[in-house]
Parts: sequence; structure tokens; C-alpha cells
Amino acid sequence: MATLNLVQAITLTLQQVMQADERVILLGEDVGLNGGVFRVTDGLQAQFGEHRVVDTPLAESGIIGTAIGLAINGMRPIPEIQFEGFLGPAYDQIVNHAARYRNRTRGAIPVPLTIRVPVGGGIHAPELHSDSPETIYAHSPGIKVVYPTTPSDAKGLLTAAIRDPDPVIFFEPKKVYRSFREEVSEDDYAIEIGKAKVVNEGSDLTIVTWGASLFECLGAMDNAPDDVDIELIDLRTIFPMDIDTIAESVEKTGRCIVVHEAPLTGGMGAEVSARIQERCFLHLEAPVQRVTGFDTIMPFYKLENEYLVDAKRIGSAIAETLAY
Amino acid sequence: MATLNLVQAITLTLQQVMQADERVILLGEDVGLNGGVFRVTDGLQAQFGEHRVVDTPLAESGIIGTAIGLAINGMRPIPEIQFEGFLGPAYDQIVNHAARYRNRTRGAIPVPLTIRVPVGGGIHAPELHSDSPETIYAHSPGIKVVYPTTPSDAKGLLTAAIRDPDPVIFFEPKKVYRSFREEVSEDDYAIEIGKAKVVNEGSDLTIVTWGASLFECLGAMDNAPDDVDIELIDLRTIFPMDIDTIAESVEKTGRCIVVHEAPLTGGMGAEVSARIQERCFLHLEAPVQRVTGFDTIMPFYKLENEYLVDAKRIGSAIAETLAY
Amino acid sequence: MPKTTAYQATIEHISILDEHANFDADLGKGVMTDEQALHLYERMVNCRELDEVAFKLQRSGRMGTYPQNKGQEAAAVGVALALQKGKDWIVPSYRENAALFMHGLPMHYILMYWMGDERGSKMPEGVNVTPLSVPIGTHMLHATGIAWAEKLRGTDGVAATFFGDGATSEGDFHEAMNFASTLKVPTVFIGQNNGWAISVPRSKQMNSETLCQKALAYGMPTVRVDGNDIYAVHYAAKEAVARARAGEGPTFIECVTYRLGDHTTADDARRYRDEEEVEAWRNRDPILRVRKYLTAKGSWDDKRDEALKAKAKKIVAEVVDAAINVTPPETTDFFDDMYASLPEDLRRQRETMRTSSLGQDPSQVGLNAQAASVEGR
Amino acid sequence: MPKTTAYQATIEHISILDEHANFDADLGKGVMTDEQALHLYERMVNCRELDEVAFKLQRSGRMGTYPQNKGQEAAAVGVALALQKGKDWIVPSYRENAALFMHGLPMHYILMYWMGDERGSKMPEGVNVTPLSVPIGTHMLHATGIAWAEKLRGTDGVAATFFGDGATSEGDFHEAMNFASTLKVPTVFIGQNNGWAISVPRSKQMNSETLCQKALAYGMPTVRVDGNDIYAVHYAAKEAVARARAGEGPTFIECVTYRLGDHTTADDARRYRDEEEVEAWRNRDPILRVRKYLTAKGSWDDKRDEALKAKAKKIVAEVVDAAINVTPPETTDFFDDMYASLPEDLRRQRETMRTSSLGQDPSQVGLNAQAASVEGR
Ligand SMILES: Cc1ncc(C[n+]2csc(CCOP(=O)(O)OP(=O)(O)O)c2C)c(N)n1
Ligand SMILES: Cc1ncc(C[n+]2csc(CCOP(=O)(O)OP(=O)(O)O)c2C)c(N)n1
Ligand SMILES: [Mg+2]
Ligand SMILES: [Mg+2]
Repeated sequence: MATLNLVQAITLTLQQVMQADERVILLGEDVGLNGGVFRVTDGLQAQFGEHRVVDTPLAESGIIGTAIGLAINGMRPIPEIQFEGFLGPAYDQIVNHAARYRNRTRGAIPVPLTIRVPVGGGIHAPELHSDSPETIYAHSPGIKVVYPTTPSDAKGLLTAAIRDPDPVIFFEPKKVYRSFREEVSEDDYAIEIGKAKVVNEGSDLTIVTWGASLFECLGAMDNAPDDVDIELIDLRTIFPMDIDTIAESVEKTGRCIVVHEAPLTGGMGAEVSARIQERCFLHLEAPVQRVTGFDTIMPFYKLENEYLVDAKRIGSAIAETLAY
Repeated sequence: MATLNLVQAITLTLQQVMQADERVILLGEDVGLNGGVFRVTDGLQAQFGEHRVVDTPLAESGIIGTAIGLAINGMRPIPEIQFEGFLGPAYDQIVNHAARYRNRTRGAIPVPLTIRVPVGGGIHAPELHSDSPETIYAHSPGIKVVYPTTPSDAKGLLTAAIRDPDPVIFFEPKKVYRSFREEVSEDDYAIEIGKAKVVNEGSDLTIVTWGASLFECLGAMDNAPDDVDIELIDLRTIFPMDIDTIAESVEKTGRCIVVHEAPLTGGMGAEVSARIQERCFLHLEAPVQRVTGFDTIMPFYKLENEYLVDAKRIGSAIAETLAY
Repeated sequence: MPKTTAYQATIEHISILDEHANFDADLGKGVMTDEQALHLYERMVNCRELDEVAFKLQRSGRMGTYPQNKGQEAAAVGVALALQKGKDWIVPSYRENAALFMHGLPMHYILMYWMGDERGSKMPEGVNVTPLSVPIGTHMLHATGIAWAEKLRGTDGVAATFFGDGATSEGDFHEAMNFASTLKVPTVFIGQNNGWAISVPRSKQMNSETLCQKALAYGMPTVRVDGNDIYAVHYAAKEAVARARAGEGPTFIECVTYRLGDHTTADDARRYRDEEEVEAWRNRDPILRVRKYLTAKGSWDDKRDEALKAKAKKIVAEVVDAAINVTPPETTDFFDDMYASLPEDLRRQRETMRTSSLGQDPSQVGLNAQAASVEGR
Repeated sequence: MPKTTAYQATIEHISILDEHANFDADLGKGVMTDEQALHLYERMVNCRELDEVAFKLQRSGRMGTYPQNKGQEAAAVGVALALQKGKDWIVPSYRENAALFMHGLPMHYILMYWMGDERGSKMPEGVNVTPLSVPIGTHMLHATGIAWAEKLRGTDGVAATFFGDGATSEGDFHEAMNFASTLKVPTVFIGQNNGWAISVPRSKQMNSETLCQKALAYGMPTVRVDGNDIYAVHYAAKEAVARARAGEGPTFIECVTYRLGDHTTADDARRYRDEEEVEAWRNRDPILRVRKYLTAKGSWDDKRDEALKAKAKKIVAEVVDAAINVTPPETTDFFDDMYASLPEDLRRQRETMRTSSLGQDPSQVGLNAQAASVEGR
């Protein structure tokens, strides 16, 4: 056991996987000598050499496109996109190539690929460094979308993602990178992709969330009256979604709030809400509420806290949902 | 009045708008002498010249990126992306530039731009020529997403889109391009963006759909028992969504089915479903049903009809929803 | 010190067997044996025959859109001959069928692909070919990555990728070239410059007179060849492959050629190009000149040629049968290879062929009615 | 006919005022007056002062991440002097602040931008400058489009766009260059080659020794200049702008320069580059050599220089006040410019600052309870 923050847990995982599997290489902008702008790959080039931790030219489509070629030819590439805002140039390679190869070749050419991407707001970063595009990829068949929150979940899920024979986008909530530490096993372990985690059991209301918003939910739960018993679910994987765990909870509580940073319209909160009413229609005692980012551009950082979901907005939604 | 199919209605609209507004230019691959691969711009280069109907190099990001510059500098560009499958390379310019300019400059630099895109399946086209990516853009704040089905709606909505001071993606269901004709006014008229259309009034169940699926819904309605009275809504605009018209209908019927070609998970059907239960919770007598494409790659055309929603699947959903 | 020279470059053009079937003895010496030339000739003839038949299949409604390779066969076979089957990789566009066939792709797979069947891209074991690529200009990055893997493993396989003049306008072309040159990986880029991208001529596609000059941007070795000359193509390809195998990095080869047919069966080229231009290029047909040259040389004759053409017809007829008589795909095939193992929710979609919750779980139907009646009591 | 020449090219390098302040009289003749040189000198000094103060603002927690321009001021001012304010356009990256100031952008806007305030990009009327661009390499397409609009309208404005060496690796750079050259629009591309993209050196970014050679791919006129020499930069910029204005199309100018500071305040360049390299470039500082040259020439002296620096401090101090004392943005500002008119649903979000339906419509709260109690009766 070691006490690690999210960055350290991911670095450790990469180190262990690279030690265990020669086919794994890291590629991206500044991931080498500089150790990545968040230092997630710090020290790995020194340990594994310039051939396995590669500073690429500044071109995201190139990073993903060549990673696809590497995967086709037997490697296990782990490209890093420096910030989620720069996934844009790589969108076509991810959605129209990586996600489709296995299906369009009827299994002949799989593309095992794990795309690491720091995601989300709350760190006072410049423009285009604070978005939440998980829905874009969850709506694109052929890619799995993993979005852990805690160091120990990140280690188990990253291990699973890298071993997964299909492409995975691995989102890392940058606001959590150094926000707290927890015990993380140094053993090799994997957490199954597609399984949500019940963080707190409760009987009155279910909250489904992922990423940094989890801590806002915990804050709201602290502020809630003591007799309010809330079940908190960390989705952890956006696609495939663990609707069974959610449905089981809502059948018990009858009330649900979905919380995420991404904009409301077309966000995964809508998918969660739609599936809950499909699965738990007769158990629902209040409409599923969505506490999310607004349908606006993520503002520059002076106003980012007005945009981001916080304990107060979640708290109000809890009260309203219970009172419905 | 003229009797026109969808292609002819769009051609006529472009011709009229170009006549009325010098700032309007068309750009894209093969839109000039060749008149576009669907002949939507046929004859327009001959009429307006090579400077206003421009064959660009083969680069979608370049087409949208230069169109943004044109719009910034006072023009009203109408880029065409040859098939929705090729929006991919332009994703970054659309979502991270066109959609953001007004907001990030606090109104100083708007980007009036109408992106025309043939969309959807059902025409036995090759790979990547039959997708439905409307949700991707509806979830990206700053762009309006228009998706007409009939020639007369297309004319009014395209006129509105081109006059709109903000970027609009205008999806044209290619399966409908030449599938039928209707009376279209040759006068200059606009249809407000963001308003759905009640195609058929009914009291038992509401169907919300858009694009080519509309005709499958009509087919299902024909097959339904005579005493079943269905209200059919053509959404026409995906974002901003006309939830008021939908809610009004569902409050009346208590039952709703959303039908679209795009994959289920994270599709706009989820948004419609989520909003209905938020708005009409106590009126709902059955869970909102989603009849959509599957969470798979759009298959090559031998199997495309297995993938696409059809009257049969919709019919079963109608029966089940009524029987719930 | 005033103006100095910052950069200088010169690019060669290579032609060996010209359109009049004149052969350049010096340059052509040892490029390939007559046997090899005849082999390539046969491959080109078969490919051409497939094109003609495919066209009829589409016109008679037995196949969807199809892009003929007609006129561009030399680049395909000239390059394919320089590559080692089962060791090297080919990352194609859609106008180099002959190269894929030479590297083991069953001919009927191509027809299956254009008949809307994914099984046409289900590469058999040992066939190092990626599927035809529809999104223009985006596949060359995969060739760069495939070549990179060879370098990382210390194996000496090479990845050759084909694309058109229009494809060089896509940003991904730029990134594929830059990554390959910067990482010094064994990729061979073959630009098939047929002068047109559907209806868009070279002059509207780029302001550069040649494609080869684009390689200078990346400090990549490059050469321009007569793309309808199997000798010139092979000469350049052999050099490029040797350099790649030796660890000396990528090469860009511009093959100047022409598409004799429409862009695809969905296109009518008469809308945008002159018959004279097409006629001029018919005389530069890569197949004709090889036959003429080898016949003049006495290594070939009309009788054998007739036999060859007859054989081609037979081969292609069998290929068509194979493609048309393939068992129909299963309704649910498009689910099965979405992921190595199907997620629960997709399994439900597959089993029920429904997306609506009541359709997936009919036991739910009537629940509300029951609930209501219960309350009623 | 065997090997022939398919393509040939030569690119010039221009240097006028070298790092030792030696001035090339022939080439430098008439490039700019001493008054103009002094004006650019003052602009560079002000920009440098702003950089130093901005750095302190960030370190003291009064500003977010900031990218210093330090060392690259010459390219900015040399180009800006060749452009007509209010008529021509500048489409910047983020290392040419001095050019934006010369074209009317209030200096405190730059600080506001990096202080996380969109109003820093709210261009005043008549300032033909697009906002700083964060997504690398993607903004040059806008310059091509802006220039294209000038051509379509028959006006003779020019669009100049700045970007770094790393930016040339993005596909959008390729497309912006190709569109500009093919459409023959009045764009001037200024590549600021400072040798580094954060921690990635030129040699890992590209296999090409120069940026200018990339222009050959597009058949675009190009030149390489000492980017720390305002005379060489202006010499090339004047030519390029004249050609663009005359309808002769785009030009690519490579400015060889160096960033003397860290990539941004979030970066520590000592992790990846040697102090010797930085030291060598400190001696090539574009500001020092102008002062040295004009002083030696008698057009400038230390007394005036002191006054200038004092003035710069005063200007920047005022700029900082303006940026820090700007009224705080309204909580709801980020809604108001989403669209020309706010859609109903967004209006509701803005008014309530809530996304949940019950939060937006509190009258709904308790409805179920009521309904239940009604049934209860
Ligand atoms: C990304 C993308 N954009 C547009 C298209 C539509 N399209 C198909 S082929 C083609 C022209 C390709 O020209 P070129 O690269 O020269 O190849 P050629 O067909 O001449 O062999 C176009 C525009 C596409 N398939 N992919
Ligand atoms: C599309 C994109 N990818 C990555 C980044 C992160 N990033 C910011 S600056 C930079 C390096 C830019 O280098 P260069 O173009 O040479 O400009 P310089 O900073 O040297 O002036 C990178 C990788 C970004 N902002 N945008
Ligand atoms: Mg071509
Ligand atoms: Mg740089």
C-alpha cells in the first residue's frame, strides 16, 4: 500500500504496465523529458528510454492516427492528449477509425488503444482547457469511455483499459490530480470497465455522478439534514453504462439526481435520466433531476465557478427532489 | 407555387438567397461545375460565377476554417460538407471556433455561417456515407442544429439559417432528397428556427421524430388500429429544442415515443425523454420509449435496413406503449 | 552579410518505358526481368477485366457504387512487386486493387466490399493489407504508425500507402508525412496523381505544379515518375523500399497517371472534363505499352495475349460468382464485432433487435395497467 | 530520355542588422527611417516591460498562466509596421502582443485575457485583430478566409497571421497554406521559429531544417529572415504585403528567433534546455541591437533611453491598474453572448442559474405530494 494522489497513481500504473508489457509505449506532446504538462509521465522516459516514451510533433490527429497504426501492428500505444480541448483535431481519427476498425473488418483488425486525456474545469486554466466532452465519445459506437475519480479506481481502471482489446478513452479529472491522496495498492489489479461504484448507501435519494463533481456531491450530502439518507454512485465508466446498479438504487430510493460538468443538453445526464424512467418508471416518485453545466461555452476562469456545479446547486436539487 | 423535391427546394432557396445577398457564397468539394454530388448546387456556378460558387481543395477543416474567416470579414458563407461522415475533420473548427467566437469575444466577432450537410442512411451508399451525428453538434454550445424533412420546411428553414447571425448546421436527409415532391412557395419566406411542427394531431400517443424516419412513423401510423389516435411531431430543429410543443402534446396524450436514426446511447432521444419526464412527470402513463439506431457502427448497406428504424419497430413500440 | 541561401532542392523525374513503348536502356537496365514484367502485365489485365465487369454489375443493379482503377494499374503493380508479401504492409485507398491482389487479398473481397458487405474487409490471416479507405487522406497516418511499430520492434517490414492528388490536401496527409519523416520510420508514400479529385482538377486542388514538391516540406526524399510506366514505378519503389528497410526512413513517390473512367459509377466525368484529354491518356495506357514493348522484343505475342485475356475473363467470372453467391450476412452480424466482448446492453439490443425498453423487456408491458387495477381494488 | 528535373527551388535568407549591431547598408537602404526604427524600439521596450510585470502578477497570484513574448518582439513590430491599421487584419497566436498594440488593441486587454476575462477579447470598433488563439495551429485558416473576403469584395486589405514552429505540425496549417495559395488570397504567414514547442525541440517537431521550405509544398513565395532583426523582418514583410495588396497572393515568412523566457508561467524551461543556449540568444536580443545601432549612429543616446524606459514603466503600471480594477464580470455574462438572441431554454437557465427542472420552476415542488394527497381523499 502507498498513499498516492491521482497523478501518482496513474504514473505508477503506467510504470507497472510498461514494465510488464514491452508492447506498451507512451506518445504525445511533452510526455518525454518534460514528463507531461501535469507531470503524469514524469521519469518514465528516463526509465524506459526515448523509444517507449515519445515526444511527438504537435498534431493530435497525428498522435491518434499513428497510434492506430501502432495498435494494428501489434503494439499497445497509450497516446496522451494534453488537454480535452485538444481532442478536437483527433476527433475524426478516434470516431471514424479507431472506433470502427474491428467492426468494419469483422474482427480481423482490432485496435487496442488507450487515450489518456486530462479533463474538466476548476483549475483556473486558460481557454479550452476546462471542457467535458465525454458524451461526444459515449455517443460514438466502438469506443469505451472511462472516467475515474479516485487514485485507486484510476489505477485499476487504467490497467483494465490498457489490457482491453478495444479503444478506450481514459479521462483524468485534472481538478482531482493533486486534490487528495488515498491508499493505493501497489499490486497489479484491474477494475472491470463498465461497473459503477456505490460510494455511499442510502434509501431516500440516489445521486449519480462522475469526475470532480463527486466532491461537490459529498459536500452537498454533508450539508443535507441528518435524517436524509442519500445513496451516492460514482459512474466511473460512461460507456458502457452500468444502468443495473443505478436502476437497483433508484428502485429503492424512488428519487434521483444526475450531476455532471458537461452542458445539460445532450449530456450523459439525459441518458441516465431516460434509462432510469425506462427501467424504474413505476418506482419514480419525482422526476429525475439534472444538475449539470449550462448550455454555454465554458467561461474563462473568472466565471468558471459560476458555471461548474457546486454543493449549493446540488443541495437545492436534493431538497426540491425530496419535497416533490 | 411549384412542385419540388427536397433537392430542388434547396437549390431554389440558395439561388434566391444568392440573388438577394451579395455576401452569400457557396464553397465545398465539387459544388461548382459538377453541381455537388447530389446536384444540389447544380447550375449555380453558371449563374453566379466561379467566385461565388467555389470548388475548394479536398479538406473539410479548411472549408469550415476559411468559411469562419469569410464570416468574420463580412461574408455569409455556405460551406457544403459532401457527406456527414466527412464532418469529422471539420469537428474542431466547428465546435472550438465557429461555435465560440461570439461568446469568447463578448459579441464583438459573430460568425454567421450555414453548413450544409447531407445526412443519414437508406440510400445504399458506401461506408461512412450514412451516419447521423446531429447529437454531437446539439451537445456543442454555440451552434444551432436544423434538420428539416420536407421541401417546404427546408426552404423556410434554410432561409432562416442563412439569415441567422450565428452558425447553423443544416442537415439534409439524403434519403428524402428525391423521395417525394410537394407544393413549395417560390416567395421569400423563413420558418423560425427552434419550432417543431405538429404533422398530425392525436390524443392517445405522441411520436417525436426528425429526418427520414418521419416516413417510417407515418407508415407505422397507417398500420395502427383505426381507434388509435397518434400525434406526430417533426422536431425540425434539434437545437434549440422546442420542448414546449412536445410537452404540450405529451400532457395531452400521456404517452410518447421518440424516433431517430442515430445510435441510442447519448442520442437526442435521451434528451427528449429526459425533458418530457421533467416537464410532464405526473401526466406520463408509460415510460417514454426510444426507437432509434443501435449502439453500433452503421453497417454497410447489405444490412443497413436491419439497422435503420422502420414502421415495424415503431409499430411494436406504439402497441407496447399503449398497452403499458 | 546580405542575402544568402537558406534552402535549395532539386527533384528528379523518372521515365523508362514511355507512352510510345520506347525503353530507356540505361535506366531500365536490371529494373525487372521480362518474366516479372509479364507477371505485372497479367496482373494489370486481370484488374482491368475486373473493372469492366464490376461496372456492368453496378449498372445492372447487382452492386453499389464502384470506383474503377482503369488506367492506374501500373503504380499498383510496380509498387507491389517491390514489397514482400506477408511481411510488408499495404495501406490502400481504393485505386490500387491489383496491389492488394498481389499481396493475397482474394479478388472477390473487393466486390463484396462494394456490394456493402464488411466481410470484404475481413483480411485473411497473413494478408498485411488494411481495408479500402473511404475517408480521403486519413489512412496514411496508419501506415506511418504501422511502420513505426516495425522500427520499435526492430523488425524490417515496410508499410506502403497509396492515395490520390486530392488526398494530399487533407491535414492528415501533412501529419502522416511529418510524423514519418521526423520519426524516421519505414513508410513509402505513393501519391497517385491522376489530375482529378472527382470534378476538381489539380489546378483548383493546389497551386503546386507537382505532388513531389510537397515532400520537401518534411525533408523527405522524393521522386516523380511516369505512373503509367511499370518500370519507372518499380525503379523508384525498389529504391524507396530498400532505403526504408535499411532504416533510412520514408520516401514519397509521385506517380503521374490518369483515371480513364468516371470517378465512380455514381459519377459522370463528361460533366467536367474534355474527351480530348481522356483520349490523349488512353494512348498512354500502362497496359498497352507493356504489351507493345514485350511483343516487339519477342518476349510476347498475340496468341499468348489472347490466351491471357481469355484466362482473365474466366478468373473474373469466378470472382463474380464467389462474390454474388456468398452466404447473406446474418441480421445481427453488425453487433458481433463491435467489441471483443459485447456489453450487456448491446447484447440486449442484439437479442431483441429493439432499442425501446418495453421492446427489450416485454414483461414490462401492461405493468401500469396492473398497477392501476391493483390501486383500483 | 532518362532522369530529368521535375522540380527545383531556392530560398533566400535575409539579415540586415545582425546580433553585433552591424548594419548591411545595401540591403538595409530605405527599409525604414530612424524615426520608424525608434518607434519600433519603443514598442518593443513597452512590450518587454509588460512581460516582466505580467510575470510578477502571475507569481503573486494576481493573474493566471501567462506566456511571455520576451525575445520575439522584433517579428511582431517589424510585421505590424508593414500593415495598415484598421484596414489590414492580424490573426495572432499569443507571442506577438506588440503587433496587436500597434494595431489598436488596448494593452490592458491582454492582461484581462490572461486574467480569465473574455472582455479581453472584446475587440474595440476598428481594431482588426482576432483574439489570441489557444488551440495551436488552427487559427491561420481564419486568416486565409479573412483575406479571401477581401479578394471577393475587391478591397485590398491584407491578413497577416502569426504562429510558431510547433504550429506548423498541425493539419490546419497545411490546409490554411494550401487554400491561401490555391485561391491566391492576400495572406501573409509569419512563422515564428523559436526552436521550441514547450519542451519539444525543432528536431523532434520536424525533419526539415527550416520552416520556410514548407512553403514550397504550396507553390508559395517564401523567405527566411533573422527574426530578431526588425529591419530584416520589415524588409520581408513590406514585400509580402505589397505582393498581397497587388493581388499576387500569399507569402510565407520564417522568422528565426528564440523565446528567452519559459513557455508560460506554468512551465520551467530548465527541465529541457541548456542555459548556454539561452545565454547565446540573450546576446541576440532584438531590443539591444537596435539601441546599440541607433546609439552608435547618433540617433539615440542613454539619456533618452532612460526616459523611454521610465515612460514604459509608467505606461505598464497604468495598464496593470486598468486590468486589475476592471469591474468584475456579471455572474451571468457567459450566457449573454452565446447567440444573437438567447433561446428560451437558455434564458431559463440564466434567470435561475439552475439546470434542474424543479430548480427552474419551483412551482413544481410539492406537486407529487399534492397529487398524492388528492388521491388520498
Ligand atoms: C474526408 C473525405 N472527404 C470527401 C470525400 C468524398 N470524396 C470521395 S473520393 C473524393 C476525391 C478523391 O480524389 P483523389 O484523392 O485525387 O483520389 P482519386 O479519386 O482521384 O483516386 C472525394 C472528394 C471523402 N470520401 N472523404
Ligand atoms: C491543438 C493544441 N494542442 C496542444 C496545445 C498545448 N500547447 C500550448 S502551446 C504549445 C506549444 C506551441 O509551440 P509553438 O507553436 O512553437 O509556439 P511557441 O509556444 O513556441 O510560441 C502546446 C503543445 C494547444 N494549445 N493546442
Ligand atoms: Mg485524383
Ligand atoms: Mg515555438
